[in-house]
Amino acid sequence: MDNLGTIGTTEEQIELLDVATNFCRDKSPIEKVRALLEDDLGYDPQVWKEIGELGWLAIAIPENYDGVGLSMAEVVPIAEQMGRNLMNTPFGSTTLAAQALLAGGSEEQQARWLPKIAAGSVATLALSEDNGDWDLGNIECSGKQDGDTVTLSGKKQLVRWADSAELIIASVKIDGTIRFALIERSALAEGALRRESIIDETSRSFELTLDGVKVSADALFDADRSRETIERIELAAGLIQAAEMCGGAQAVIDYTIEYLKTRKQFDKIIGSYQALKHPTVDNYVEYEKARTHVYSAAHSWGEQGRGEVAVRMAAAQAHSTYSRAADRSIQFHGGFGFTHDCDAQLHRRKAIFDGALIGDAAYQRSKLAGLLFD
Amino acid sequence: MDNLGTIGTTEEQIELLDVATNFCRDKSPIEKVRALLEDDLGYDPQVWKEIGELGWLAIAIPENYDGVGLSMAEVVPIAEQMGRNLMNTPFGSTTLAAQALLAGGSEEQQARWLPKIAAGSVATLALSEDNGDWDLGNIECSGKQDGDTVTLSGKKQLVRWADSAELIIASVKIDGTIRFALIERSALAEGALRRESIIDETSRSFELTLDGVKVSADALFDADRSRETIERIELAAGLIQAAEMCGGAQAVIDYTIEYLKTRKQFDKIIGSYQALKHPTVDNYVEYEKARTHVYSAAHSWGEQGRGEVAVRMAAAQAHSTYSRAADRSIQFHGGFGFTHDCDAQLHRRKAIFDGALIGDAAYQRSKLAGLLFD
Amino acid sequence: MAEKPSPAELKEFGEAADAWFKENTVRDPGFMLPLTFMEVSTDQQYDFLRDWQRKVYEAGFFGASWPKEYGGGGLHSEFQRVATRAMKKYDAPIMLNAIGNGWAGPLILDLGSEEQKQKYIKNMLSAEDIWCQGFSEPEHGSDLGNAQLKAVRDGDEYVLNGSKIWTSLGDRAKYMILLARTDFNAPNKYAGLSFFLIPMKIDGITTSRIKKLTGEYGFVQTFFTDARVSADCLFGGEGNGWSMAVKTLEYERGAKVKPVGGYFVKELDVMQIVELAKNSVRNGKPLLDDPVMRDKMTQFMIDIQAINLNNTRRRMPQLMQDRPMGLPLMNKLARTELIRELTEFSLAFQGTKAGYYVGDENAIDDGYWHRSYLNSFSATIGGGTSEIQRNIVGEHALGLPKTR
Amino acid sequence: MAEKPSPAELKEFGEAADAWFKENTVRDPGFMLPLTFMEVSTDQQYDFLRDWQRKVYEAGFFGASWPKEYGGGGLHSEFQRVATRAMKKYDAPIMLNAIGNGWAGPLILDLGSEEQKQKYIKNMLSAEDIWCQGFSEPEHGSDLGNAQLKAVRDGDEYVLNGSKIWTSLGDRAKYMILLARTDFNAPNKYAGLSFFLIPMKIDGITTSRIKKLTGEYGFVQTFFTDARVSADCLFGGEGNGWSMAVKTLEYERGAKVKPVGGYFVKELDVMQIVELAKNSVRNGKPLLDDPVMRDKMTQFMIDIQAINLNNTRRRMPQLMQDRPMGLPLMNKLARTELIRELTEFSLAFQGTKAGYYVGDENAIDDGYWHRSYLNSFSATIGGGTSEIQRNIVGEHALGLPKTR
Repeated sequence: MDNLGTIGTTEEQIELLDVATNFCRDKSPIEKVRALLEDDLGYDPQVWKEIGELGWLAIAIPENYDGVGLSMAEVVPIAEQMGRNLMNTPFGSTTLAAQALLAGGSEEQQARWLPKIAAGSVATLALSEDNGDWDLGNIECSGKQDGDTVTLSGKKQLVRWADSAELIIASVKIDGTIRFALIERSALAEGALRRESIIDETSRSFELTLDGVKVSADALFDADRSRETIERIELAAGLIQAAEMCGGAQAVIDYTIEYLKTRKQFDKIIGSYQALKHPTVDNYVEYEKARTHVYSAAHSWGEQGRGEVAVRMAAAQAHSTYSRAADRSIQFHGGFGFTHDCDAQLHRRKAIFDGALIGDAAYQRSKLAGLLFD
Repeated sequence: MDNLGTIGTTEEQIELLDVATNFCRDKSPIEKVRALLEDDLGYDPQVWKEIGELGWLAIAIPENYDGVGLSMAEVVPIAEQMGRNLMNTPFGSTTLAAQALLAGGSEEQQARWLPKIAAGSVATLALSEDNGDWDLGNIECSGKQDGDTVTLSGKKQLVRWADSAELIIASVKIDGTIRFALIERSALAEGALRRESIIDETSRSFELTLDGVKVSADALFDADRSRETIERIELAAGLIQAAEMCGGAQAVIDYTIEYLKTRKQFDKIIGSYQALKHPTVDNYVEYEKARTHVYSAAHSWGEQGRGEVAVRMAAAQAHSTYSRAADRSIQFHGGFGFTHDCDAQLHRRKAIFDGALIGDAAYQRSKLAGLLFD
Repeated sequence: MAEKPSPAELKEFGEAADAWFKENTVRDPGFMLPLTFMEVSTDQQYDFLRDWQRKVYEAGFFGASWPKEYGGGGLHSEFQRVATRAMKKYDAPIMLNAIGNGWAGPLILDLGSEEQKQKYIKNMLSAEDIWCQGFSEPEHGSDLGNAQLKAVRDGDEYVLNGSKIWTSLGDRAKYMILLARTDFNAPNKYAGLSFFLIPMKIDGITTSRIKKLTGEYGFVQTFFTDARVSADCLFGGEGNGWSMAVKTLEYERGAKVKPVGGYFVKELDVMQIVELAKNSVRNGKPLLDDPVMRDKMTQFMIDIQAINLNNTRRRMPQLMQDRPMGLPLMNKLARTELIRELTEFSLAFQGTKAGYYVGDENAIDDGYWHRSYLNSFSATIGGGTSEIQRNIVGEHALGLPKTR
Repeated sequence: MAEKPSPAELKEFGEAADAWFKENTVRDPGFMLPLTFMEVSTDQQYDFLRDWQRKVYEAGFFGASWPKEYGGGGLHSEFQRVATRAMKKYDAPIMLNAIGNGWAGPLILDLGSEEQKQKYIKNMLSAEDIWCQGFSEPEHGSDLGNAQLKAVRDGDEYVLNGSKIWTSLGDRAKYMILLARTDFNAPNKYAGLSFFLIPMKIDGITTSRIKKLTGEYGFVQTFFTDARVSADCLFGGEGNGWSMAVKTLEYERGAKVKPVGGYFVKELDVMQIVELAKNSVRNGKPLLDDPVMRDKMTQFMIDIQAINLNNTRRRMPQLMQDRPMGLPLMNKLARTELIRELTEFSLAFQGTKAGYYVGDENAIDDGYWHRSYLNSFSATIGGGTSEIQRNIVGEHALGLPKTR
């Protein structure tokens, strides 16, 4: 099959891996993660500032827009280490918004927003709706163009970090065709955003009511870029989430191993029981396969055909592995695993949420089948 | 769901269970099973005679045809114990042929053949063809009617025990519609039967070349009974094979447990390792579920709707359980498991063959889905 | 011993029960009802279920076959079975007092003194006295025989020190069945254990609620600090604690004492998830039209049907000859693991909306499925983890050697 | 040590290799070629593969980076890698002499005497001398350290008594690497073991073929009855047998000695099974249109791709930092279990024809899939069962405590 990718790394990628490994570990100890669960904003603005200063938001942005001019491949190690340390910030949604702008934005739109994002402004996407469909094309929200103004209507769900975002890129239908609209949060009416109760307590998301929101016509992406934009968003989101889930899988497996090495039952360290040891090994094997896929996807980013296959394989493997490893971690922690104090549940919940964002393993496989066999 | 069956037994069924348990164990010790692997006929004619004398072939045949007048429910414990002891004989194919006659045969045809079968004559069915399709309606073999004679043509595969059969009931297409033809083996030309090399060494099957075989028109089932006949054959075959596989699963699990209780490695009885103990427990749990389904299917036999659901559930559960348990048995026997001398492979091969005959677990589920959800 | 009822009597009683539950069952009080007695977290839920059990008891459909002299109905157990069937038919809420009626009650009826029977049985049937269980301890959840809570005899009292965990309803219960260590020099860990029926609302006993992975409450940890209970609380004699504890488990399987009836844990209703699947849409089509989902869902139907029928087959000795203990011992493992897998699978139907949780208006069935999945671990972990269950089945049903 | 080659040199060598394999590779000699050196059962297969290895060696594309003075090509290992890639590209048959070139050879090159190198290396490269392995014994297949075959020193000879099992090519091999017990009073079971390079065709050594579950042959059991070998056969000194045995496993992972190249086991070609699925028909439609089959097949594609890419990632230290031993240790487990599952799954495509086996004209691909599935157990059992592999990964990669 000529659409199966290979694996490789870039120097910058590995440098970033080393930096991110230390930064995320130091800035996101579990006590802090737990403290943020209760926090309104959901992340530490100071840490966000540092992320901006490290230039991580500029990585995949071209140099002429104050970016570093690398690609999504170099974003992967950062997302991986963030997921590994449950460091949840608008990094993902902002990076995605930049990708959307690069795929669908006009020069003016790119020139206006990409430098801001590169400098640390928060941005996000508003795509999902009440039908729960992972198909980004299946939407009801709409816009009515009247001369120079477009009036939007409908509701968007699961708009991540919207309360911190300067820019929200929403998908709507105008005259039956899908368009992307650039919305400045400052332009939203009081109460347009409702904080949602989501399964992943480390993340934040909002319901966005578009009714009455007006944007000027030049805040729309070109109609003929919509398809490309959707594809780019799907791939970039798949890659980022796969990397986060891969890091999370590593963390929850390590967390389980720690417990198996120390906890005693029946006067024995429980890790010596094959009933716990062997499934943990199997999960570890799946994790290593997931990591291989993730870095293969990073390496294949941008290769026609291969890119999508690699990303979806990574997303499928990462989601099934993360879900399974976290599920077993709850079980293997026994009574403690059933408590909110056990970190296993944080990971299990995040795996559910990440799957909901990009499509679970079964959905990824259904997309892959077409790419591989037809 | 009102098409989910219940479970229950009849006195005769339980009596037969007790008799069959002892008979099959006594008449089919493993040495004998192994000796028969090399035998042309593949079963012991003396044992076959005794089976006839026990009236087991007459169980589901009405009394007016010298039968016992019970139903397939009472055939189940016998098939189960035969499978448990790898006692492979034409019992299944003969019972199926009787069911086909009951579903599709005219009074004359029933009056002619059922008493013979009840008295111990071997019969079998010729259904499968080279397309490998489990859909009994998808056939190429055909018959040309010319006045009173029908000339058959085409090839049938996997005709079990054909060399011992007095009667072979074959499905053919006449003028595009499916018909069943009663063929006396004595009427077959030299070389019409070719012994096939099959995965289950305890069974025997043949390729049947119909070209040139002539039967008289009154050796055909009525055209308007074809659909009913096919349904009956599918259900009866599913029930018999499910019962055999269920018994086989019990046997291979017991065989594995015996080994796990006696074999030592690293100075420990290996059955104390959870890596072997727990999967064996899981297989045992699946086996008990299979047996529950099998006796529920026996109990639901003949109930509109419920019958088919129960039989297909039993077939699906029995096939997946037998396959899995035998596969693990090979693995858990270590080096010995890889030898022909280890009985695990006899069961693994039989599970493959039985699945090939009636459709594997996935196929049964695909049929069930329609019955349950549409 | 009440004599075997005539079919006519049973029929009449059954019709009465059917009519009563038809009229009195409230399935949706406007808030989510717990599926098991371990999931009671709000006062609202607690009060509702306590009233409900009292109502059913007073109507004569709970404890119907327990002895009349202690508050039961004194009827043949067939009557209670008929009543329970009616309960199930109308999908009535659970009985709340699980430890009381399922564990403590049978033990007291079997081995208790006349005085104990008078004192405890009636009020546990009416849910007037809620009971809880103190077996597990923080340091050895699965290893009950290793309980370390100290009970020291002092005159006609015992002084209790230590801690118990995973106590359902522990903050609401009036009594606890307690496994404590009275002898630290016993020949083996089991011989040092004793069994107590103790009051909860006394000095020296405090509880702190445990936040579950669902974010809700339901269990407590119970702390004993020089708590003094009368020596009469000792049950079965010093050093016999382990055999008492084992007995409670046997009663749970319906041994010796007639079952009190009803259910403390709701069967998972498969049609619920089939409905969910039918109502979920992907690419504009019902998800149940997706063959991959159909295949998985069909496998679950096969599993559920088997486990339901197993409960009938358990009562058919003619189909239980080879390994009589097999089905009884495997039931918990098979059932609880299936519910975990099934509730987890239900998330796959929800698309992007699987991201929501209890409390969001956009959540499907108000997050019922997420909560059920997370709660399912209480059953795969509590009462002996699935790993322990596999040891039990392997060793006691299959005769495999013990894992050391 | 040959110095690093220039890209030009490599390119030229690669083109030569490519051309050679393109011209000389015979993929279908008219009989089924074994996928692994353990599956050689007929003379036809044996002779063909032996000739093939000789041919490849003489062409300079096998053993190309082993020392010239002992018959190797003396080139930098990059050259051999290029040659092996060409071999793979044309799906060339396996190299036959696995134990010789993969196990014994590296050991001898690493620790052997000049004389031993002269005597053994060249002839094992040319497949003139076939080697086999004598580690496992009937009574303790997995517990190699427990080997009981007795080797008693008698003058300048050792007298061998006992038996070895699972000896691939044992009835054809000229030499065996043997693990035997020279000291029955050693402080621990490992310390009593010694390692030998012995001739097979001597008095007192007999072999009997073992019939595999496939119905074919391939392994033998080897019996030693007062077999006498020269004391020179001892390798690494008395009592060092275990460390020698362990080394052979390390070489297999490419440690210290440059790999000889080629492959002794064929990668499973995923396209084969995709073809099978595409060509199989159910209800008149290609089976690969069945979404359930597609879903399973897709999962296999994901697994296969991961395992293939793992082999590349293993050589990328920058992606191997957290658990460097993880990938190397898990490789056998992941690969062999996948092949077992995949070949088993292939039966599901065959409908009624899954009933056929090797030798029937109606069998799909002449029973290749059934045979491959049954043979797959040789890899999940041989060389340390998958259960043992999980212990190894758990203990040595994850640092979990040993299972006692």
